[in-house]
Amino acid sequence: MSVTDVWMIAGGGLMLIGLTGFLFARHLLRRLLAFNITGSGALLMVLALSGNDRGLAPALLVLTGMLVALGATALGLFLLRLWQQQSGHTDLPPPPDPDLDP
Amino acid sequence: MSAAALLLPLLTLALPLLLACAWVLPARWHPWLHRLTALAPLPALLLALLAPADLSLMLPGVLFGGLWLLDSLARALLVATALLWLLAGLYALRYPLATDEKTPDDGGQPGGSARRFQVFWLLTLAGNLGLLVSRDIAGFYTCFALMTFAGYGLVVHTGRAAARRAGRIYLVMAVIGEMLILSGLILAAAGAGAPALQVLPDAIAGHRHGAWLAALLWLGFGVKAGLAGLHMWLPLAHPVAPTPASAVLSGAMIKAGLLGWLLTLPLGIITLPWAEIALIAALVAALGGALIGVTQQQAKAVLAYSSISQMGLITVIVAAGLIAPGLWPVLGPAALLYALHHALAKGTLFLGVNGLAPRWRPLLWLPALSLAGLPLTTGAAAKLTMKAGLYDLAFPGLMLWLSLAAVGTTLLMLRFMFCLQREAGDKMPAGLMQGVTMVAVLASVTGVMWAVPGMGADWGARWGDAGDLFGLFWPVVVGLIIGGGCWASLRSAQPTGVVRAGVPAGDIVVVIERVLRGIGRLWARRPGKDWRWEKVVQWEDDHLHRIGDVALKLERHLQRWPIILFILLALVLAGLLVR
Amino acid sequence: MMVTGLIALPLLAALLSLLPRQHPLWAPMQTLLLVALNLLTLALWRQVGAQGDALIELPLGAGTHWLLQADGAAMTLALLTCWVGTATLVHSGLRRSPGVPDAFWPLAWLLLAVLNLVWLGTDLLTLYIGVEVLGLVAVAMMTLSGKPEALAAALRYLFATLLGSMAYLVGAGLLFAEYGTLSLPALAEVASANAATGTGFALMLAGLALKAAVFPLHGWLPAAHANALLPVSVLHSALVVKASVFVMMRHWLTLAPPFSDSALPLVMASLGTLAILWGSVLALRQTRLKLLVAWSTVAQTGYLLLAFPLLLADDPLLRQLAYQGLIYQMLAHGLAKAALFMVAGHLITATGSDRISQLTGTSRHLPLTLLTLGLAGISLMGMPPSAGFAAKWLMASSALGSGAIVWMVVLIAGGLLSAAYILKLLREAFREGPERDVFEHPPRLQKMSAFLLSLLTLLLGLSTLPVLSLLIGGAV
Amino acid sequence: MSGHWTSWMPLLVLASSLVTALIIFTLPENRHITRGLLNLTGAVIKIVLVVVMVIGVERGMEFELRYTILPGVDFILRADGMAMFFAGLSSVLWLFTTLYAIGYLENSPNRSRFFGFFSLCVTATMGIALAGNLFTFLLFYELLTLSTWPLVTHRGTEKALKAGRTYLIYTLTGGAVLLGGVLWLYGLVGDVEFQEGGLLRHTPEALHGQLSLVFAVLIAGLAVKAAMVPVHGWLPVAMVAPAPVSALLHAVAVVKAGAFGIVRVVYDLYGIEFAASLNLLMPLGIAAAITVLYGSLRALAQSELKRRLAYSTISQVSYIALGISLFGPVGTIGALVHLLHQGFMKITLFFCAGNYAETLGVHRIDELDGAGRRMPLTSAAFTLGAFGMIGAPPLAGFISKWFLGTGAIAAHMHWALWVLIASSILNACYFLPIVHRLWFRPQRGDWPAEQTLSDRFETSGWLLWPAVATGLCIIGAGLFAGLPFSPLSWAQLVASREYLQ
Repeated sequence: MSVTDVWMIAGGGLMLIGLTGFLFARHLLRRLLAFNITGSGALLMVLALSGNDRGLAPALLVLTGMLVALGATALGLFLLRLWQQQSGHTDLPPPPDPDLDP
Repeated sequence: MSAAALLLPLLTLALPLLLACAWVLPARWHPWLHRLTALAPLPALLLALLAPADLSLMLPGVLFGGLWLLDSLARALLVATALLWLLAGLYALRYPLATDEKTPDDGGQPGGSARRFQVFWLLTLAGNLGLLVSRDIAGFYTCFALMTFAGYGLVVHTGRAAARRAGRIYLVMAVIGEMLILSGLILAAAGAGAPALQVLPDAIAGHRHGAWLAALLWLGFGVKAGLAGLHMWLPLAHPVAPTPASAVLSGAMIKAGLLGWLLTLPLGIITLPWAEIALIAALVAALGGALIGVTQQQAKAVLAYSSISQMGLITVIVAAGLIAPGLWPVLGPAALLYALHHALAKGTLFLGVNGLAPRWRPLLWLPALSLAGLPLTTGAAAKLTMKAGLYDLAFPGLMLWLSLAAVGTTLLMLRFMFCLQREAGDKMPAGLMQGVTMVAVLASVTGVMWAVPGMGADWGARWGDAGDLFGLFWPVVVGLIIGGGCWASLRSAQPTGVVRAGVPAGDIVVVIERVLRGIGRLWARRPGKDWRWEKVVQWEDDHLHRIGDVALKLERHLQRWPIILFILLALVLAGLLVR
Repeated sequence: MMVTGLIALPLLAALLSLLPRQHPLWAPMQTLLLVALNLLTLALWRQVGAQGDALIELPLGAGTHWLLQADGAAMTLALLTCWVGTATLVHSGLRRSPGVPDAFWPLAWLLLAVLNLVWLGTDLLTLYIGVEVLGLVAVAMMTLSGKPEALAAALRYLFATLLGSMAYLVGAGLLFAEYGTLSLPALAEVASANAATGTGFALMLAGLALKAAVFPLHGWLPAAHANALLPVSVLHSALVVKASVFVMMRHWLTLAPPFSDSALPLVMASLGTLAILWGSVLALRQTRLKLLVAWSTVAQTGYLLLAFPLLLADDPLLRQLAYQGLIYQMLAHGLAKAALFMVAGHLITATGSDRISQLTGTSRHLPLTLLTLGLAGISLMGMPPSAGFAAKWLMASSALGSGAIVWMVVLIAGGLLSAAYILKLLREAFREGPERDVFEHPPRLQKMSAFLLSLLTLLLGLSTLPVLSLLIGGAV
Repeated sequence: MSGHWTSWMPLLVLASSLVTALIIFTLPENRHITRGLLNLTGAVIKIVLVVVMVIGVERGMEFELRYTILPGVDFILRADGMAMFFAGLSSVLWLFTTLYAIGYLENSPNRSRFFGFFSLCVTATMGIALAGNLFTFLLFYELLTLSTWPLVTHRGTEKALKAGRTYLIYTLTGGAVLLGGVLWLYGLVGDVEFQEGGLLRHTPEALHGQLSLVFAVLIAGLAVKAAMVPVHGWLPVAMVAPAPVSALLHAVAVVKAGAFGIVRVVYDLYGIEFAASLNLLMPLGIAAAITVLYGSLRALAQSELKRRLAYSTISQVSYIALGISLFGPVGTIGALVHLLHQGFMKITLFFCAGNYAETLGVHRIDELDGAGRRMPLTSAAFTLGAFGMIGAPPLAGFISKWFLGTGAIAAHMHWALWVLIASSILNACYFLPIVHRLWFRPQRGDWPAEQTLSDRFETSGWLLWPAVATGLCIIGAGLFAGLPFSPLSWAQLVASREYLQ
């Protein structure tokens, strides 16, 4: 099993863990963390897939991926705290019922 | 196209219509308008009498190309019709028309105002005179329809329940008649090129369904001419209409049907297969009219049935013309003469119903017996020419039937005088009405001579052989004997008379009404009563609501599991593409 | 050079908008920037029309390079972005307006810049950046209204968009691994139907579908639009949702041909049909104005998906017709939806309540607003002579040409369904209820901006050639 | 677009009412005089332009405006004989309806909105008349639906809104079906223009099967507006609209648009010979006959005056479709001339119905007793209209029934004549009782909601004189049918061009 396969499996495993956490976590912070895990798993997967000496492109791709994940987490945390202050809950309420036409 | 020809449509059609519009003027003009209305037919009469040669006028702009013609046929009919309308108009001057104050007791409505009567009178006059002279299909049909629909106004004038029923039946039969005529004219005109009427007979003769077309026109005009089976409106309309109206209705308007036949049917061109049946039906009308007429209570009803019987005879002549085209040159003038004679005589009798003082009432015997065909009267002359024409028609026992019809007519006349005696009592009509009736009596006896040009010249020759005279004489005598006997027995019983039953006026229409009412009740209870086409494509709100509710329930689930749906979609797409 | 200007100018404007609102130069500066943006977009649009596509390449080493391509479709949508952006910014008032927080302007300009990036991007990296940043900016704008429901909706949208871009990233990685290039034109030549391409393409499609609120994944959209600020929901429904669909189209054109015989086109079209039916039925049942308009967006996105299978027709003319129809539908829907949302906002301010049943009597006192609603509605319904009809005509004739009668019938029947909910609004407005004459009229400038947008749909309906001439040979 | 003035004329005709519409929309509610003036000047300008174009067409001039609106599809406005025929009818009757509407809506709310959409409606009708190809026709056909909906729901009551909803369901679906047909046709043969004698006969044999199906779809789409059974449901329901609107819908705009559409498709798109060779005319004739009889039968059962007139319209409009299906110049003349005559007759009847409703508050037929005495002129006009409908000579109705009848014989479709005769009898059955009540029944108690709208006449001049004028037109069109510029001779001119010499 070559090095890329190992990284592939690691990336895939990380993504799976992240996804399951994403699905079942109710607490918003937990969901955000789960998202970070899946993100890094995906980046790992991309690097593994592209192998080496493939030029600058994969690196750039992963770099932007990381930047975006960073921005997203920051925004998420900010909103999460705002939500916690305003509604006092740490998890999202079930989506509002599309109200019935009387 | 001389200037005089322009007078044709003007005097016959336009003048009365203008006068009808004039009635919109305020009340202070009404007395003058009343007099003018009475004299409205005078110009047409003078035109018919004094016009030099045959006048004809073409106006391409009007309808499909207007065509007016004053030939000998039109001239004769115009004279009689105009004369009758003139007499009835003068008679109406004094006739008590205004009936709208009191509501009649038998559940009717108050009748129309005198003004409304005059307007309808003028419209009907315009229609009647117009159709005599107009010779293009659309023009003739226009005047015919105008006369028919305006006639309704005269029939329902009194507003009584009987009048409204008579009006309703008149209108229903008139519409059916109009539609038959329209379809006949369309079918015939489709083949013919020009819009003129005289083209029709040849078109029908040449048409492969010519017999059917002729039948349509025969029945269509037959409604107006009182054919057997289509006569029901006649005995109902005449008694209820005001006397001048019924005089004109019975005298002049019925003849329009005859004119229709003369102008459109292929008389003298081909024989029609159903002509024999028509002849038999005509005889049935002649005899049946007399039989039922005798049992009537009202004088005018008797006269109405007499009209049916007399028109039956005229129909016999026309039917004979259809059976043996060769005879038509002789039968044509006979039919015309008979029609003129009947117009004047019947008109006079109607006017005489309440136009003569008791003293002068016997004068009515003159037109009555002339109708019956007493020798030396115009009636006799008409009957002679008819019989001369019909002699060599191969129809078994035709002469016998005609004589029986003459007996019937005589009985009718007796019944009429009896009923008149009982009804009129000693009412003293206004002077003018008496004068007019006198003139009418004179005209009915002598009028025919100068009506038909060249008629007077060989008048003497008419009476030549005694055989014919006797042929005319015995039916009258037999009729008088039987009638006198019945009169005497009736007089000896109570004055009210035991014979109250009798056949209701309009005979078979009573049956038809009951049948129609039954069908109406059945129709009201038909199964698919409230099914409507509109429901087929009608969106019901609840369908949409139910779909909406289901969607809303599903939507709640969709919004709760976005992530799982996303993974599901990714897997589905991948599954599709990886294969 | 001008192409990069399309992105640089809005970025510059975003920076400048950070200045405090009270600054006297603030309003003229904004107007100047708006005018500049309009002029630049028009100039570039004419240049592309005249000389054809403008291409900019930045080599990234090892044969891959960063591509920006200004072709007909990109310019048309840049035009749409410019018009709707200008109308929204003008609508939210260049001077002091209490309803809109100061943070709106910089975010709005940033949104416009990113949108232009997405239109122009033709390689996976640019598109990834564009789509991702777009999502984040949109989430940030949604929180501006400060209502708790808006916050909850924003969070839900954040998770959705992050998940989507994650899938897109993995997809891009797979494709790069397979073909070693990121640029779409290069991929188009080498793409072949194998497992890696299939999974990569599927992941990308699914990710973008989630961001574009395509039928089963549309859960987050209604709540997001209903609770966001009016200008935010205008920009989002008119432009942001379309960006994802536009990127889907870009990928579809490059990667779908090898898979044209698979069931993919059928699935996409049926998703579109379901979106139309579902969105319309639910829009009919809404009692609140903004929700109705939001659901209408879900429905109208279905139309765009319907055109995807038509892009794979074998006759190049039919493909071009479908391509023109798709782009024109985006243009028409963008304008009409923006106008509709603005009108919805005006009606809410006028009647004081969000409920549709409160619209009684508005037709008498707000004639211009109702006329705008009518014109926008005509375009959404696809009735002649609107731009919506022209788009429907192009797509339907392409569907008819390639024998796909079912999709043609869905296109036409869809118009009827959208007519149902549009006319539900108009019907309430025409109702003569108890005398109510106190309507708080929105400022004239706002009414005019909405009216101009709906008038554009009418003008674009009457003369389609100028725009369509750019799209000749698009999908061939 | 050629710069020559003749190519701008069709646009000017449309603009004359479009501009009025836009100005009126912006007019505040209380500017009654300016609004009235604007309306009337718009209508008069339109008539003048139409007359100029009629004379121009008579001399063979070409009025055409053309530009490509979509790739491969042109927007064409052309004034040929058929177009001027319908445009003439619309513009003349529109002037009367405008006068009537000004009087009818004397002090009711929302008049700016009403007259705005009113003028939009006439723009759409003019567009339909002048359309040079099927696409332009479809464009104005849909515009007509949208501009008439606000007129139907003008009153804003629950009933009006429900009627508007039903109206839209029918007409929008019809429009969608027509769009499907047009698309299919354009898919088959591309952009085919309306050409006297029709151009589709040059298409290859293989397409004829599909062309017959396309014909069925097109006619189905048009049948909704022409109110043929079973898609006629919207017409009686739309009776809840104010009188000028129901006069407008039934006599001039919507119903005639459908019938005119069928005329265009059969004569100028397919060509009568080609349609006959594909034997498409027999089914059209049968469908029309069914509608003629069904409309008359349902009219018998109506107790409300306007609903009875609505059903009578359903049957009368299908005369036109019946006339079209009679292959032969005479049948065509009958169809075209009935297109005009039915316009005059029906608009008179609706004006009178509106007068009775407005002046006496009478809506039901049994409340009409004695109305002849109270409102003689209106009742006279109604009687003229009624007898015209029955086909009594010398009125306009007789002329068209005569030509339809002879056309039926010439086309060897005798059953069509009997359908006409039966329908005339049914017309008599449901019109004569009304006329009887007007003239021969005394007034029962006082009127439901009597208003004295004018001191000298029975009702306000605005309401009375349009009704009387159109009534006189009925006599004029009938009596003087032979004159050169009468509807009949114009129909003969147009019909003669449809048949290939």
